[in-house]
Amino acid sequence: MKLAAMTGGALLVRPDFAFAGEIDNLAIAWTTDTATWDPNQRLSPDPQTILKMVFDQPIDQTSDLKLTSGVLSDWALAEDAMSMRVTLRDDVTFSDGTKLTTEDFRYTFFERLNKGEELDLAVGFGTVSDIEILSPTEAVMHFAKPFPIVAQWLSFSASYIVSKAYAEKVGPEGMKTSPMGSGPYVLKEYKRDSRIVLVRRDDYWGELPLIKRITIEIIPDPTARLAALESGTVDLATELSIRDIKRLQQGDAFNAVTNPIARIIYVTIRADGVFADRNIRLAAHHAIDKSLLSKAFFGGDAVTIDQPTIPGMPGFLPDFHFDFDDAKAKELLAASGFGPDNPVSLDFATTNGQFPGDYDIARAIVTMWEKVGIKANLKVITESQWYELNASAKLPPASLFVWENGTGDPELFAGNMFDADLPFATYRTPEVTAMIKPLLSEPDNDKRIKGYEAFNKFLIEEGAMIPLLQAIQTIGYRKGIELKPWANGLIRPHAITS
Amino acid sequence: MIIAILRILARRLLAIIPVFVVVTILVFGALRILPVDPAQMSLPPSATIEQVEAKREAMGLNRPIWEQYTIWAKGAVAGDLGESSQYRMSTAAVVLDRLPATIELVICALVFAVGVGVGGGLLVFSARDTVLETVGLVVISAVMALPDFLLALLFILVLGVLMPIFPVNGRLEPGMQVPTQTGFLLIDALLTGDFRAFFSALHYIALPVMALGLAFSPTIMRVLHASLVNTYQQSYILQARLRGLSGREILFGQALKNAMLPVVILVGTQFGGLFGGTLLVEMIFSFPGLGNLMVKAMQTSDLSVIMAISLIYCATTLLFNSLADALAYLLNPRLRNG
Amino acid sequence: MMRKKFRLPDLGLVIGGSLVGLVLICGVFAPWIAPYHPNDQELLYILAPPVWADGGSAAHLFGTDSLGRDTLSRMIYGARTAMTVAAVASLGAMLLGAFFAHLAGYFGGWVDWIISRTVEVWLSFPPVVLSMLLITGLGIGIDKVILAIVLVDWTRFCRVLRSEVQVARGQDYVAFARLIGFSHLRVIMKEILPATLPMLITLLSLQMGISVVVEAILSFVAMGVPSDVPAWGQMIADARIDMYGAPWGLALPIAAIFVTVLSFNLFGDGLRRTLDPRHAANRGT
Amino acid sequence: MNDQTILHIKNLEISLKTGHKILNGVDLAIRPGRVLGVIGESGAGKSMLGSAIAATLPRGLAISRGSIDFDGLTLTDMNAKTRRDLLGRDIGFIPQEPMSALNPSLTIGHQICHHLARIGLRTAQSREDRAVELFSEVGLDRPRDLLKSYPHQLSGGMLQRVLIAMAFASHPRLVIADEPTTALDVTIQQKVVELIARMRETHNTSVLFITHDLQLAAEVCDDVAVLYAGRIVETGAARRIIEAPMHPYSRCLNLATPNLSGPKARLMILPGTMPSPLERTVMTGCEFAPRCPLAETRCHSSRPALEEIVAGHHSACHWPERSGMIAPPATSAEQVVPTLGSAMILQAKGLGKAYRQHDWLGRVRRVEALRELNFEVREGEFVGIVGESGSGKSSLTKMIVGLEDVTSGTLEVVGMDRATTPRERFFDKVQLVFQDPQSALNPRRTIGSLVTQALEARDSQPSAAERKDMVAALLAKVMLPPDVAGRFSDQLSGGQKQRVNIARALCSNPRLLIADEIVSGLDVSVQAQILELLRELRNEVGFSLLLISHDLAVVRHVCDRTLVMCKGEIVEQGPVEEVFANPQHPYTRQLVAAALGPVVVGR
Repeated sequence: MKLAAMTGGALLVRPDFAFAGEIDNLAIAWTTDTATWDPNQRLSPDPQTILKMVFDQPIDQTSDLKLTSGVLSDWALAEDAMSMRVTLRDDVTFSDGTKLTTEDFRYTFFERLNKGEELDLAVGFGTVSDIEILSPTEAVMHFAKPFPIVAQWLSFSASYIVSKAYAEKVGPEGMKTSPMGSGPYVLKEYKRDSRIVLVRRDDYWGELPLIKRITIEIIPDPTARLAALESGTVDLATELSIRDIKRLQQGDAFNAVTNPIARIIYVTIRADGVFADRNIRLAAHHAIDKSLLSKAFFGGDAVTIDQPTIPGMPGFLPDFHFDFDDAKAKELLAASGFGPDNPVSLDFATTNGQFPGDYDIARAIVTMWEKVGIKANLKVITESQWYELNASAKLPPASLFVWENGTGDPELFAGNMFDADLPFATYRTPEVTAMIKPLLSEPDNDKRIKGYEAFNKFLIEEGAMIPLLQAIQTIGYRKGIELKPWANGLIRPHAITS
Repeated sequence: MIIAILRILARRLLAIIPVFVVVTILVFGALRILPVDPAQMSLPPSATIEQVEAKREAMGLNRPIWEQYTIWAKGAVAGDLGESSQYRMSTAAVVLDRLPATIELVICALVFAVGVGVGGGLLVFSARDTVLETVGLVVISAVMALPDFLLALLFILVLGVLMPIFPVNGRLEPGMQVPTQTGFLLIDALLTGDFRAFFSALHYIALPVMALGLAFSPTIMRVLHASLVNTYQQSYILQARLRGLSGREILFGQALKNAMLPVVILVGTQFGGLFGGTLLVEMIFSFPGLGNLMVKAMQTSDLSVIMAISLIYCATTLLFNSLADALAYLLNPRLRNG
Repeated sequence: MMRKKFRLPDLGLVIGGSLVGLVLICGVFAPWIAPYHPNDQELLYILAPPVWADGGSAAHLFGTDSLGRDTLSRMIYGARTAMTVAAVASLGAMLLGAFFAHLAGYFGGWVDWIISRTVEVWLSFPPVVLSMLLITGLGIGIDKVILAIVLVDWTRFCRVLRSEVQVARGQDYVAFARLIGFSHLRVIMKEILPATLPMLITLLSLQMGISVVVEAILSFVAMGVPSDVPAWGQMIADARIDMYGAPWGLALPIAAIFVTVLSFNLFGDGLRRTLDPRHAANRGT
Repeated sequence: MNDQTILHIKNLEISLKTGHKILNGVDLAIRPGRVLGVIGESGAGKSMLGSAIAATLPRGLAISRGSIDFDGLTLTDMNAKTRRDLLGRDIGFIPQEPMSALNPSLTIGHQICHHLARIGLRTAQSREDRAVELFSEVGLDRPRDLLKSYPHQLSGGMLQRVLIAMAFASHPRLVIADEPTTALDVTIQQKVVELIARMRETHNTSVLFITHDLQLAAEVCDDVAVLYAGRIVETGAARRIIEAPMHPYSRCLNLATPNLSGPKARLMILPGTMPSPLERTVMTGCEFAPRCPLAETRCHSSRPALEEIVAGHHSACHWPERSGMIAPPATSAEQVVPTLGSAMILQAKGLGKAYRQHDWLGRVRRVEALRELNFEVREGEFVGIVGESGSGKSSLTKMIVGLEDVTSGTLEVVGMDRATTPRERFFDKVQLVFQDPQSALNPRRTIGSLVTQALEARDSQPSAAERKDMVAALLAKVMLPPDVAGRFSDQLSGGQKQRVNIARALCSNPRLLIADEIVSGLDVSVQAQILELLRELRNEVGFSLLLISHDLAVVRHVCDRTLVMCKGEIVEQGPVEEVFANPQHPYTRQLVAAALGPVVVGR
């Protein structure tokens, strides 16, 4: 309870103006559609902002990704991390008026997955062996193996509580098309890939956001989003090109922020093939001038990183660095008998348009590598193809990739990146597995974090991956509204005030 | 006569069916060769090997290809085109949702193209044997060197960026909404009597239509001009002149109907090009139609959607060809009772 | 029609031809002409304006792109790609199309039926869609693009030439050739081919223009040549994102394509006029 | 001719932009209700008259001198509008090719009613009635149905009737008929001519009748003007000009035309061709002099003026009276008909041919082109096949040369069964001379390679030299100068092309030669050249000839026997003289009657 109150306070900027500053309608220019309205179905980050308006998460996050109470007023993980006792608020109702109870909690995090529905939620909660209901507000989650970061998962993508009764009424297909949640907004109008209109529930259990009505315009094209903002058809636009942001910042008609988020851009490495040779792996890392990339493509706003996590997050080593040093890179290659004149050649996969600047970055890297003697031939693939290739072990030795971790927890960084059982792992060695497995089931949080610090260090020194930049979210919005950016890249109605 | 036309049409449509079946087989085969695994695609990335196997079994991917085809065909006939792996929902729904936009676009473009084409053709022809004709023909061949996708980009650059007169993205001004009835925005807007929306829709569709239409019209101009030149060498034109008919009486009363025949046939055969053009133009103007969906589907290798859309493209093309044929019969009595 | 023959007799041919030649030279001698290597990046000097715009420098006459690569050099090398594709693909399409056209047009009957139906099936695909489908199947690369174009556009030749062949076949001199015992092959080669050749050459020239466009389209949607091969379509695609800030990046490659296609068309029409006055006016592309 | 005239052309001169004259100092006058015939071969400029009157001269041509008066008005200085208003009202036109003279995509009714509306019939009803009236007047049955039908559904004859009806619809003062019958079958021609005559009676219209056919002119016209190389060389009453011409050209034309009755004389051959406008400009003397059998030095130096020789009979010749002395070339000794070998070159027994037609609905229809043909051609015999379009002549030839298969009966060619014997055995023995040299001669081959093309098919290729000699020999045979060997076919005149066409067929000196309408569409003088050539060849190189023609006179002139074909059957056959002298079958009678047209009227 206390926690909740605190968070409430944190959220509520200038309480005395709260009602004076109500906003009747806020139009947001957004990049992509939710694709599906079944909140448990997709882990992909983009839809989360929208889903989060309609559904509630058991555990919430503060703007700097600290856990805070959501539907769960309290939670306690067992020593062995094999179970967790949760307490639900008793005042949470779905928009159809029915109460949200542990039944729904169990249905979401156990029964749905148990039924074998195709849900990304399974990635995290596949290990839930049962949820034991003690009372409408009390339940105990049981896990097949230790699940130390269940709390983080409960605050992460796709972890939204759905109504059991409703779900069973409409069935899986219905869930995809017509959402019904306990969130602060209900879906009023929906035109696929075009517009989403949400209206505020005034019977919402929690703190009421100031925006009565939210219109989300799906505009995939960044220039079009900018145009929409400048023409005043929307109040807020995300993912504008960095150059446009700079322009907006110079002019005084709009606010524009670049918000470093819990998303990292890195190059995946495969432990086999050309990269079986540690020298080459490290050379590839040394050869890349990250700050130049940041300057060229993010106006220098993107923080360069040398480890698979971001500053301020658990597991981050403030004084561990890996330098750009092409001389060193050349040495290493020479040691393995390569050089600019007889380069080692490899395939390098990248997406094009998956995230801002990806294709440019990839091509820049190719040239940087070329200088030291790594001949990379660039292959453009799509995200889905990436999984496809990786699953069938056909992924090129290196690939430019982006990693989203709404929780900031190291397990959802290095942990999942290198867990050989997950489809994300590209660098698979017994050594890595040996280090990671215990961490995944380490109940003691401090030991866990320490472990990850060591692991991160090891990964970089081994050249198991090449971290590049912490991604930045760009937001432009009209004067007259205030916005508090969230480190997980979500746009939160609560965070927008007039 | 009407009966005759209908007979032709019916006949041509029947003739289409086998062609179309062959097309479906080809596309199906082609897509199966692609290096993507539909089963894998239709599952969340977290799916384990077993799950994928199971899915593959369920989708009948382990059966021989012709069995797979028959499975698909059966479904297709029943209106089930499989499930889109990017939307995780019925392909038919996804595609049909987008179809009207494209149809609207292509129809407008066709009208525009024919209008400009015929008008221009007549203009150039009526200036025959003057320097203007030469100028006209030069201009025509210049425009012919601008395929639709270049025109689209050019329009964006000139009318969207340098002097922003037209919007270059989407179908309707953000913030505006029109209740969907037919799915054809312009029609819906009129039906609801919302003229602001109607004009906004026009405003938004203008550039794509112009890009598509203008790319097609010079060909029409040329053919019309050429066929007029030929027609005017026919002796019945001279005869009409000898009967004392005036210039415009001859042009519109005698020549045009005959001269239009090649144009009709051209439009019929070239329609495919125009329709295919929508794919790029939609992509460039991020116009929410089939083309965009197709590109997206190709990027995410969403096979069932690719299949469905390419079939729609083919079907429409074939349909228009036979429509053109029918029209040709209508215009040319010699064919009609041959 | 008579007048057509006099209409700037071969200005088209001359202008078109010389422009084509120019582009061709750019393509062939790219390494010597281009001031920079097309893939050299200056990440700190990106989106530089061309020399005539303010802020432009003579170092990069046409400015640089979003990776700081020299636009002029990329355009010159782009010509190389375009021309290779245009030449090889068009030739391939022509050979394939002409072959079937002559079979169908000359022998008629079931041969004609089969070929015509095949063409019909082919034509039911909008060309763009078909080529994209093919590329999705074949994967990217210059050779793939060429193959795709050949497989898509042979019908263009087949359709037009078939009727040409039929016309020639209707001529009495062909009948005569048979009467004095020419073999079919001989009749086709010695009597019919000469008659269809003008149309063939004309179509070839026009097809080259088309091929350039198709190549541009494919590279534009990143289904064309690999990223380290400079191509106009690719330049357009790259420049699109920054078109508000750097419109010239978009305008220049468009201009390049336009000029090339135009010159091929002029050249083709010129050929059509000179080689075969009969067709002076008829027929669009 | 100062008494009132409908049309008075005064000293008309039409010239190209370049200044070359197409028509030169033409004076013509038509009095009301009279028919004036203008006779001339192609290139004489006769069609220019019509165009000049209607102001529809082809581009690049213009009236450079003289004037045209119509009914007291001077057309040449009227403005376009008023002049156009005369057309179709006061001046009617009857075109050369009825098949293409009506808009294919509009119904007959629409077109005639539109015309009637223009000449002032207000109501739709009145128009329709008038149309029907007119149709019945020109002898079209079921006129009401005709209104709904399209041109392609009517025969040439019917269309010509429709056009005549339209021409006379407004009771015009003048009708200009430009070769109104050339495109029609013999029997139809006759009817059409009669129709025009009748219409002109009833409407009391003057007619300007343009034709290349002397006898036809004689039949239709009151007066005749003979046009040569853009000048009028003789005018006068039709009869006189046919019977007692005062100008050598008229005389020669007459002698060059084969006829159906009277002695089978050799045809007059005019050497060379009519001078082109280009050549004329440099000529100081009489344009006809180079070809004139009477020409003397004076003729080449000074041009004779058109002077009245006898009342109403003008001639432009220095020695008009001598014209009568020009005699047909002596029927020389070797004219004796060569003895026929006994061997059968061609033998058809119950021969038949059927096509399977697919209409646009894909329905298969079986069409019998030929039925039960029985005939034979002996060695060295010249046999003619006469019949109108659609009689199956061409299918027969195609079968004989093997371009079509026999579907029933037997056909023996040079003693081998066409159906069973492999094609190559016939290659050298049977040859075909095609109707249209334009299409028969590959425009991309030189004449030399054309005439010896047959050699290329042989296994043993002759040396270049041999071939060259061969070319020379063949060209000599058909009386072509050797220097044409290097040229291309479109550089030759129609007559020359036809010679090449023949030479080519002779290359492999065949036993059987088939000539398919080889003189149709050629000018009289050229026709004469070709026909005489054939007869010459007959004496030099022995071969049998199968001559297909719609022109009985031609057949009579060249052949020994003739077959008469009608609708795919042979209705009559026998020696030419017998068949044409007293035809048995009604159809043959019809043909003969039609061909004898002029005589019939003359009586």
